[in-house]
Amino acid sequence: MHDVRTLEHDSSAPTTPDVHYLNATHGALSWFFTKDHKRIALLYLYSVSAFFLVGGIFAMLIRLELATPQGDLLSAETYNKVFTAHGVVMVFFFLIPSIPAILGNFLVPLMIGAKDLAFPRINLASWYLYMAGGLFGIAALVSGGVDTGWTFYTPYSTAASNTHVVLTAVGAFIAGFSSIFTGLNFIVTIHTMRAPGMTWDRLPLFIWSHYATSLIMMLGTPVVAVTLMMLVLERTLKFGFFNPDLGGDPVLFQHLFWFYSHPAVYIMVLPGMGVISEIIAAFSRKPVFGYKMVAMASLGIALIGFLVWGHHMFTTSQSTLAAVTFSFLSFLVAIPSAIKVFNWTATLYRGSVLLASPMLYALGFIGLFTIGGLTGLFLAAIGLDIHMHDTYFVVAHFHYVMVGGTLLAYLGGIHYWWPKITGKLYSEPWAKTAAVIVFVGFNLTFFPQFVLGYMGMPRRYHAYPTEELSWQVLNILSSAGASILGMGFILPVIYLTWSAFRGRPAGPNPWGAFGLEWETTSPPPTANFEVTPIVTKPAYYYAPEEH
Amino acid sequence: RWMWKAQHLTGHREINQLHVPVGTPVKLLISSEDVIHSYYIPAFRQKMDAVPGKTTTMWFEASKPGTYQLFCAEYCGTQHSGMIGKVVAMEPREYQQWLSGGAPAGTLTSTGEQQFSTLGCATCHQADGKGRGPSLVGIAGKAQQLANGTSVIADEAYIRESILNPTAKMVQGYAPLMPTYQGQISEEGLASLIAYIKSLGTSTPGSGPAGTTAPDAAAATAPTH
Amino acid sequence: MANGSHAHAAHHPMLQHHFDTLEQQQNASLLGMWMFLVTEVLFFGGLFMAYILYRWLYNASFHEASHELNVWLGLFNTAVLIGSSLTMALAVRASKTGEKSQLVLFLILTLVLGGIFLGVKVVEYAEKFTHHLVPGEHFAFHDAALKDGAQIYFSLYFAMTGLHATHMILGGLVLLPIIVMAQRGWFSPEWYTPIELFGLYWHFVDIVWIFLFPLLYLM
Amino acid sequence: MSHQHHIPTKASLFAVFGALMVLTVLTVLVSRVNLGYLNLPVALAVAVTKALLVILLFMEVKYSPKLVQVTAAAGFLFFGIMILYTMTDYLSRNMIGVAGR
Ligand code: HEA
Ligand code: HEA
Ligand code: HEC
Ligand code: CUA
Ligand SMILES: [Cu+2]
Repeated sequence: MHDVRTLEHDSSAPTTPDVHYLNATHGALSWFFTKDHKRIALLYLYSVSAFFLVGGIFAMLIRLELATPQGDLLSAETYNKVFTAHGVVMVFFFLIPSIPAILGNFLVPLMIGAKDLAFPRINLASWYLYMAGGLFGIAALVSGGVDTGWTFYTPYSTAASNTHVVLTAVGAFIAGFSSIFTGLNFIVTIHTMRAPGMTWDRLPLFIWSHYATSLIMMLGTPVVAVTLMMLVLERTLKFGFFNPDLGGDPVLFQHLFWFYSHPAVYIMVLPGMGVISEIIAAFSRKPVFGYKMVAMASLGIALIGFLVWGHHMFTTSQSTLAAVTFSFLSFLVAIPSAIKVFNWTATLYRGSVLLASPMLYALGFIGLFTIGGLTGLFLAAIGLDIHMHDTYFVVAHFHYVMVGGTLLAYLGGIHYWWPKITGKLYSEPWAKTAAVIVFVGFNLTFFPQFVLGYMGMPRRYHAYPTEELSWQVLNILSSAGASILGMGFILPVIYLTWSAFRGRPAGPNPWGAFGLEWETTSPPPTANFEVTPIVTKPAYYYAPEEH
Repeated sequence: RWMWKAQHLTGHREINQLHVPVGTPVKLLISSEDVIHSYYIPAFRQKMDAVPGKTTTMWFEASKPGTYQLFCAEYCGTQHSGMIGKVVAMEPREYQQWLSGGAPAGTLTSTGEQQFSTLGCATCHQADGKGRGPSLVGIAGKAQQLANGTSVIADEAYIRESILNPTAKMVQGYAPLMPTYQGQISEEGLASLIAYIKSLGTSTPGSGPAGTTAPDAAAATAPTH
Repeated sequence: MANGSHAHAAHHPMLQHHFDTLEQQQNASLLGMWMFLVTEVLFFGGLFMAYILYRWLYNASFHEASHELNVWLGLFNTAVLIGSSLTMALAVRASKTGEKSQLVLFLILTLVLGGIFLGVKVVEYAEKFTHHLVPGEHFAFHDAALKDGAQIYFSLYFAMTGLHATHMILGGLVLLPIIVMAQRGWFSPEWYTPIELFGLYWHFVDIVWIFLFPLLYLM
Repeated sequence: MSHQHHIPTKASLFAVFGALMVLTVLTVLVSRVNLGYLNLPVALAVAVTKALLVILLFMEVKYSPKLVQVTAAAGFLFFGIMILYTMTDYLSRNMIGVAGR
């Protein structure tokens, strides 16, 4: 059974196995004390989705407020808390854990033919850490909120703000350790738990990108953790680190913060790229063009990603030498990203492309990530960034890469592996409709923001000058887009939930895709495979020896 | 907090405004008294953070006369989006005129109001009386208690004297902090100021710049040649 | 009770179900511990970064402030900690050779030395409190011109040594159950992973101090 | 990661300990002598030597698989990157120091 499957579909009607990981044991405790990576993945799915909803509600408040130039809906204080909550929740509690902790958790052992991650208990502990961090975050929100922005810049955060900075920082600190332990688990698992024959050059690209992501999690996250610790010490005990009144240098905070937070944007996008590689291959029925290059590009992005953080600080009177260096290195990081984009495109070329719903998301990703990435390069050019730094151009840039990129990849991945996770099929027409709505809504929301930013509208503004008429027009477009986008996100919640109960059985391999995860039943048994699989073929062994 | 103070080489001060001559490179030395802000003039494609404890610099050369937006670009708290102003680029000749205090347009009171902020009176004279100097709201025509025990009616002459020779008649309860403006204000300017101060007594309070809060970030502008 | 008599690894009671062999399990644990130590290097790294910057900005203050520390106590503590590293290395060795009584002895010695280190640290901290050298409102420094830098120095001093001491305390808490396990004979030359991993952690904490000592005490 | 474990002799462990103690005393003594700008490099060189002794011999990285050796080096490498680029910025600023104080 672990022989490599070719593309012919099983024509017999697909069935669901009697016993699988979802019904192997029962009761709430069997979930809260589970060590099964697949169940932990589901715990993450529920909690991460909840945080996405929270972050999304804050986003809607932002867009409502900005529909008119006057600060009429929310007071300035409230607005500042709202965008901070939106940023903190979306970054630390949604996007960073999204793909790795849900899809990665579920798929890394399955894809390499292992029974579980190397440290199942640490895996469960990661989820509890994540929840604990989340509780601190929520405690900060309900007790009045924070208004520092997700970047916590000093000395505002340590000396001026009188909101719940400490609670939030502690929440992010704890969530950081969750992410560290997830990364650690993945790396050790990939090194030591591969099935016989699963050599490094046969690993699915999803695994490669998670490997690279995990490296960043381990090398970067501790730095932001200790930085937040210093921030808390300065705020509570008046230890001097960053506050000039205490002799400190506020710019040091930015260096330390971005040493993590730039690499962190690759924590956010690399797993998405892994998802895209899988989907593109499966729905083009071709191996990913230039497999080795794409795998190495993941490592390249992770490594170079550590050398560019200064591009967030061009206007802090950074020295010219440092600015030029950081700018140059930021351009360099485009090369591995470009390799990926070009190789995906080359994979599509002459493939038998099937426009199933995951593929729609994947194609959306390629287009939107390219726009987001290229505008990132605009920002990496010092002269342009001086103008566009802290304007809506930056906001548009990062929503293109984070929402247009990672979030679409996340949705694509959820759709692609949903039959594996639940054993059920969802409604394709609804899924395609949602994908199109998301794509349209997204562009309507964020494209106008590029224009706004170029015209000079600063970010984190609760009100904007009334005399700039075009600003209001563009902002209204953006707000309108956001409501379309919100609908696009609600739809999958409905039809996916429905399918989990009412959907038709999916069978082991509904897409006719290649990969170890498709060789076991859907849903898989608790131990993943009846027999440890033996791998004899390279990854994406579609249409061997043919063109 | 949340306002831009500017001082020119000549000693001219202004708040949330910056007057510059066109065709001349202008250099700003920027700093902050509390948190990080950022001096942003989109039309000039220029921006520089105001970092407390540091002095940063930025320069530009305005090429077209006009009034341009001035924003604070670095998030700095509640009134971040209110920390905005105008950069006025003028023909060099008008700029000289402006420096000498003769603003070409506007009613006497509105010019005076402008003068009151550009000359920095507002930094000490706040409407709520919390500044270093006494509140000027409603003083015109009223009796003022002086430090030497006597009192005097605040008429035009007194106001004029207070501006040009502040120590001559000291208000009770205040230190002799006020600099003399002798030779720095043209006759017209002085007149407009007096008119403005007189108007403070009648118009609704808080309409003038005297209502602004304590200074925060300072930008010193120096036209270089 | 399990002990070293299980020769065939696949049936070892410590083998978890998702590993195929005990060796695979040990490799995973060892690698996991090293990965964790990498994160620790960078965790302390942020503080060291701050130290480097401020030492460069406030060289004179740092110099002056470092004289407030007691070099001899620092030296003593360095010796104690290196000693505990030695006993820890000996403990790992004893677990490999299966000498149970030696293992227990060296683990206890390690714990005791760690305790002595923390005790001395308490004395040092108390001294700083009485001399108003704790950053914050009550901070006072004899040379007003150097006060800002000195306050930064002591902020770093407390953050770095405090984080280090926290690691020692956590280490001690983990060591206690390990000693009990060793006493009950859970470890054998086939399986002594907890000892090995704890040893790595303990040596790492020692290394941090090896840098803290010259940077904070000797200037 | 090989199955046969390296078992060091007691003597070798005591030798490492001895070397560490000698280096510790040495670094204290050197710090009492004013070498000008050389004090810091000397102190750091001694500390790095000591750390290497602990890492290679106590933590047995010398006898460990390549993967562990690379891992051990990685942490320090990335710490180095952090210092290198941050100090590049500071050292090349024309406004050195925290201005105004
Ligand atoms: C998923 C998250 C993510 C990703 C992947 C990126 C990717 C990149 N980002 Fe972005 N960025 C953010 C998230 C992300 N960013 C966030 C959140 C902020 C704001 C933080 C805040 O202040 O709140 C930010 C801010 C930000 C700034 C600072 C702006 C400012 O505040 O002034 C800069 C400046 O250089 C920048 C640059 C880049 C670059 C060069 C890339 C590159 O990696 C992009 C590489 C990709 C491509 C280039 C596209 C694909 C390539 C091709 C199609 C080939 C053809 C092209 C060429 C060969 C040139 N980003
Ligand atoms: C992952 C990251 C992420 C995501 C997904 C988003 C999503 C969105 N963001 Fe966000 N944004 C950030 C990260 C993100 N953002 C960050 C880091 C900042 C900077 C903050 C700062 O300055 O500090 C920012 C700032 C930011 C601003 C600038 C604020 C300012 O500077 O003043 C704006 C303005 O329009 C905005 C809008 C939006 C919109 C309309 C969406 C939409 O895509 C949201 C649409 C979602 C919904 C409408 C919710 C619907 C969802 C569901 C129904 C799911 C339900 C699930 C269950 C029930 C289980 N964002
Ligand atoms: C550095 C602070 C400072 C500045 C700048 C300043 N003043 Fe004053 N001013 C004072 C103080 C203090 C007093 C009260 C003591 C005194 O009379 O000298 C005062 C008094 C006065 C009075 C008398 C008020 C009364 O109640 O009798 C007037 C009028 C006045 N100032 C006008 C001005 C004008 C107009 C300007 C700007 C062109 C100005 N001041 C700028 C500090 C300042
Ligand atoms: Cu000042 Cu924003
Ligand atoms: Cu970046």
